[in-house]
Amino acid sequence: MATTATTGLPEHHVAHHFDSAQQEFDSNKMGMWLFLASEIMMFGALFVGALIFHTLHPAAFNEGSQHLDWRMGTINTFFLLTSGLTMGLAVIAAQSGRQGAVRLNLVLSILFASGFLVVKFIEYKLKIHHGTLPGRLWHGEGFHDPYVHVFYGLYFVMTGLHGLHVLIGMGLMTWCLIFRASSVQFNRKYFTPVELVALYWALVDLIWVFLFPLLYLIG
Amino acid sequence: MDNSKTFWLPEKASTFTDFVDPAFNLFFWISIFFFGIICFLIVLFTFKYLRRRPEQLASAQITHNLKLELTWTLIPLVIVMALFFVGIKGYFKMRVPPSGFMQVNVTGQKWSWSFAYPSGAVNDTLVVPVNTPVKLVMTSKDVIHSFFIPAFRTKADVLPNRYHALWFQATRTGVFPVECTQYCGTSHSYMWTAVKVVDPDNYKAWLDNASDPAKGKTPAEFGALLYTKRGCSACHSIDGSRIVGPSWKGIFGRQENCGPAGMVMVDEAYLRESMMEPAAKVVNGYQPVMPTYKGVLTDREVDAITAYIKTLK
Amino acid sequence: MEHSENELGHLTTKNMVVGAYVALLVLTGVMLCLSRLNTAALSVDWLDVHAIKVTLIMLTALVMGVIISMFLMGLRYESKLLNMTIFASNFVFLLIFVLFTWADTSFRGEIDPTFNQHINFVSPVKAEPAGAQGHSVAP
Amino acid sequence: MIAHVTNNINYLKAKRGFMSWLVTVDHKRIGVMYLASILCFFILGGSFAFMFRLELWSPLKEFLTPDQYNQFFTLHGVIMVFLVVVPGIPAALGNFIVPLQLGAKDLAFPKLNLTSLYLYWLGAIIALYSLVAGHADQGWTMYAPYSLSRNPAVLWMMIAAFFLGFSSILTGLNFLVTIHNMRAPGMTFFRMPLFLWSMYATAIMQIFATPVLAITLVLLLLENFFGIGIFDPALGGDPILMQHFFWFYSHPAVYIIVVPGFGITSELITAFSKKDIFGYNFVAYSSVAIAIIGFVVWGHHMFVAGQSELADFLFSFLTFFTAIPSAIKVFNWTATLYKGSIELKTPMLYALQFLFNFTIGGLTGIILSILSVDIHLHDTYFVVSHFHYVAMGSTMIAFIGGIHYWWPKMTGKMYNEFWGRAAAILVFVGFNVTFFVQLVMGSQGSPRRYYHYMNEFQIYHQISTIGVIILATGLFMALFNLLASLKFGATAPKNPWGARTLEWEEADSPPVLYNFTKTPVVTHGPYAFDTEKA
Repeated sequence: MATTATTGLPEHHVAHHFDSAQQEFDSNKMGMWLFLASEIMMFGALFVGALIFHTLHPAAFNEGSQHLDWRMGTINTFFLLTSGLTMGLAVIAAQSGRQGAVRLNLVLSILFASGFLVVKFIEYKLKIHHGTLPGRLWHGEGFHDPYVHVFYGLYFVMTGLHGLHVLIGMGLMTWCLIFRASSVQFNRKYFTPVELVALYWALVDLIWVFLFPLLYLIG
Repeated sequence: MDNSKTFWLPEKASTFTDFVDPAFNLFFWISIFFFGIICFLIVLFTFKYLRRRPEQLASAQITHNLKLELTWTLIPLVIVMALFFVGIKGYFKMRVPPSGFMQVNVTGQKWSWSFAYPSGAVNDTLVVPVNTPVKLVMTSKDVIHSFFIPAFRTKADVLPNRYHALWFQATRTGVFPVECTQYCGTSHSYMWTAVKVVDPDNYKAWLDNASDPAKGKTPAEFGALLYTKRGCSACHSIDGSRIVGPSWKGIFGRQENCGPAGMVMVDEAYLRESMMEPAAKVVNGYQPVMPTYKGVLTDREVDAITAYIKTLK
Repeated sequence: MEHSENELGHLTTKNMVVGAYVALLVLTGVMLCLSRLNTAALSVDWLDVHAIKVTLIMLTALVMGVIISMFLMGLRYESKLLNMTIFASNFVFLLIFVLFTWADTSFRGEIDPTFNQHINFVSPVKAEPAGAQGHSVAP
Repeated sequence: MIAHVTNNINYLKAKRGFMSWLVTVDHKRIGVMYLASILCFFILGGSFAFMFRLELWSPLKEFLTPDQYNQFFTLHGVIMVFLVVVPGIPAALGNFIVPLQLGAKDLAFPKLNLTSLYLYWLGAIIALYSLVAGHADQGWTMYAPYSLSRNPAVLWMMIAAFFLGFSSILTGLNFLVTIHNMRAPGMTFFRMPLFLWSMYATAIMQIFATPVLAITLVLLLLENFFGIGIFDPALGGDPILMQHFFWFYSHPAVYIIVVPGFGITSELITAFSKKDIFGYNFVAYSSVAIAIIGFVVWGHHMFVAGQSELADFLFSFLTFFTAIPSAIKVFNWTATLYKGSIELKTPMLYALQFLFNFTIGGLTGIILSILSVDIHLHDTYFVVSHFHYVAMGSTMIAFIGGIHYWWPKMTGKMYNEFWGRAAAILVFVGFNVTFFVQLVMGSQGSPRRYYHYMNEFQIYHQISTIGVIILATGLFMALFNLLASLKFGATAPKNPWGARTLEWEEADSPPVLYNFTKTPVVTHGPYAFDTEKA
């Protein structure tokens, strides 16, 4: 294990079943992209359900999304985009071997992500207060369209699953912060963990970028 | 025109068989032809080139022949495209009913069918005149069923909260079975009824009689008629044996243990309540699966069924 | 020589990431302004303004998606096109899925309009709507 | 390549003890554990089928009540689809053979491979729990309103399918990355054996189709608990939308089931006729073509379900295109036999059976895509027989043939050739007696999933039950023959069949811990046999 002078952390060595670091990096990256593909297909199926419901009952969709608070959605978008920025900076820091900058950016990303979850929690509390919950739990007033509870069913499923993925992303960041950043020296030859967490987080951003207008802005 | 059952297809009894059976037979013989070629070639090559000596090698390594490959790509393509058009032509005829059809509303519910005629008659078997187009507009009370008449080669799923329809024109008289083909629970395989195709005048006589079923009958006799037509027979027996619900034999006047509701005397009020809100007092040991008949049975029909139950000792 | 030997993926530069971030913020702003447009005020009779607004919003979302995938996820600088094809084929399959399901749900009842009615379904939304609440229409 | 000191002991003896198997990351051991679990579930699923086949001897009650019959056919469906044939060939034989045929030391992500196995076992345990948790009787298709009855057994089965789906995704992901990145030097894409092409096509479908099943199950579970109203017609949903979601996964799933069978058949036919495959490019591309076309045809399961006429046209038109790649494959395999040196060993018997059964399965599939004829044939025993000809008659037969073919490589033992062939013939006779009769019964109008049927169909049911008895004896004979070979079998040579792919030419039986003592260099195609000197 060659240890670098600056941080005294061990360098990464290539796993035994890979022939070269390049092959390992390419495999890890392709593996991550395939995992992201299955995530996109999972969310994509939900988007298909939402689009089909939108074409079948546009009135319910409009009425439902009017009662959503677009201001909270915008704050959430800002939070996610900023945490996407800090994750990008973390990758740059990892590539140039600045271990401290990597840690800082990871912490910032985790903060912004938790900000997103706080706003999301407030929104859900608001919904519970208004009684606009899916299906049998519905006790909202002042709604006209008979299909509006289905809109809220879809709203909770999509934002809930996305929120779960934000939580998983935060878990990955903490794992990268605690276990990887302190046990192996990132440098030009090895920055895979930060790169893959950044890829996963960019996907969470991508899903929110489509989710936000579809649910909040089209009403 | 021979309408009897062939090896592959059931008896012919509707206009659809004019294009469904030829389509089936057309591709059946095409399959026999291709299947024959492949089997013949396999058997031929296997025994012609069987390995005689232990280390014998292949006599030639032929790895590709573009002309041959293209032929057995294009020929199947042409055949399947022809089949597609055969399929569509027939399908269109099966989906678009001719004008001037006679309409019957069908309701499927867990394990029995009921047919409502425009004249108000309700029956548990479908009676239709011969050589007249009939359109069945169907809906289900609980889960997805499927209305299948093998002799007419027609089938359509019956969806809850929606209408779905199929039409047919019977070409000869007779009684043809109808089966439910979409899995719907315990007695899915008992959910049968029949289509009775009769001459137009017999149909008219039947319809007049069916429109006012109580005419000239005592309440008990009318109750007996309702016992089958309303599908009670699907779950309640009259000989003491248990099907899904309790048997009606000797039940009137008896004390029944209804679990939380305690011991209940089976009288007119309990029978009426069991028909309107079946889940209110369920006899111990039976599941509350009975659908409600509120808005389905008129008061006269409820009294008739009660009278019929009284006669069952 | 040492540098090119371990050429592990493209070196992401700072201005690429920050530039993408700024562009995304601007586009979010554009989307918000579009959604705040009061379509009733601008209604031109032969033009369905609401539909245009919706398509414009979704187009900006699409542009933001492309920015994220190309720059933040680094697809733009991949040497092999493999990851790009994986990412793109997702949307091909989803497009097929939505198109064919839409071909079914929106064209039901072409021949027999009764197929398209929802009859006697109980909506938990209590307000008495004009629409299909619980009526049982014999066609 | 630094050869580890423990690299010349074979993978069975490299480490000892229960834990060495439970937490191994060696693709070969994971493959063997998958094979054992899958065969156990095949016996369990098969026994459910055997019992209700006996029940169907007469229309009256033999020994099962209607509810038990419904539960048995549901469990037969769920166990066979989610626990046997979908993971089947890719997980058991694929895990073992893919790195060996590629010339790699292991799959790209060994720990992920072990996670896939654990997810499989977790899903299997939950599926077994749903056996006792209640009375799951909604069929493996779980159509809405019926599956929304909050029946606990049904909910547990959905959760089981959810985990089994992820196990399948991870296997597919591993294969795609390994095939793309870890090929031996000299192994171009067109020098890969065709089994790898079929694994490649299967992996594409596993990754892009299975997530939609995960979402369908989540939505069904939420529909059961909260009634969100997207599928439940009583709450304004659309049950046909649920069928779209379900079949968008389940049709690629049936291709995930059959495409690996194509791969094995290509290996067997070339190895036992000592002849290069006829039209390598066509056979390789047709596997990928089936994977792509498999995504656009799911609507042919819903021709009578109340779909719009436009959708029926579209799906019928596109379904016919799936027939073309299958036809190309069958013709190419038959052409491969021409001028070969054919040796009728047990795997070859299974390969020829595959050709016979798959041709019938494919042709009955084409009849079912003709719109007007499908109205009559849908949901009858004709459909039951069609998918058994493809899922059991093609995939499981190829799977058993593949097990016999790679048995010397996996265990280092040769099975008894006589009993192997006897079992193959019994399986062939039993299978065809069971299911050909159902084709006739189905087109006569006998619906599927019927406990009580019309008396005119009794003769067909009785012949089918006799067929199942023959089939069961054949299958058990094959199983005992293989298990007996573990103890009494002769030690297998390195290349008993004289095949030319890497796992036979380079690795010895059973292979060493890291597959090859030195990294193989590929110089010839996978089936480069020599010809007879005239």
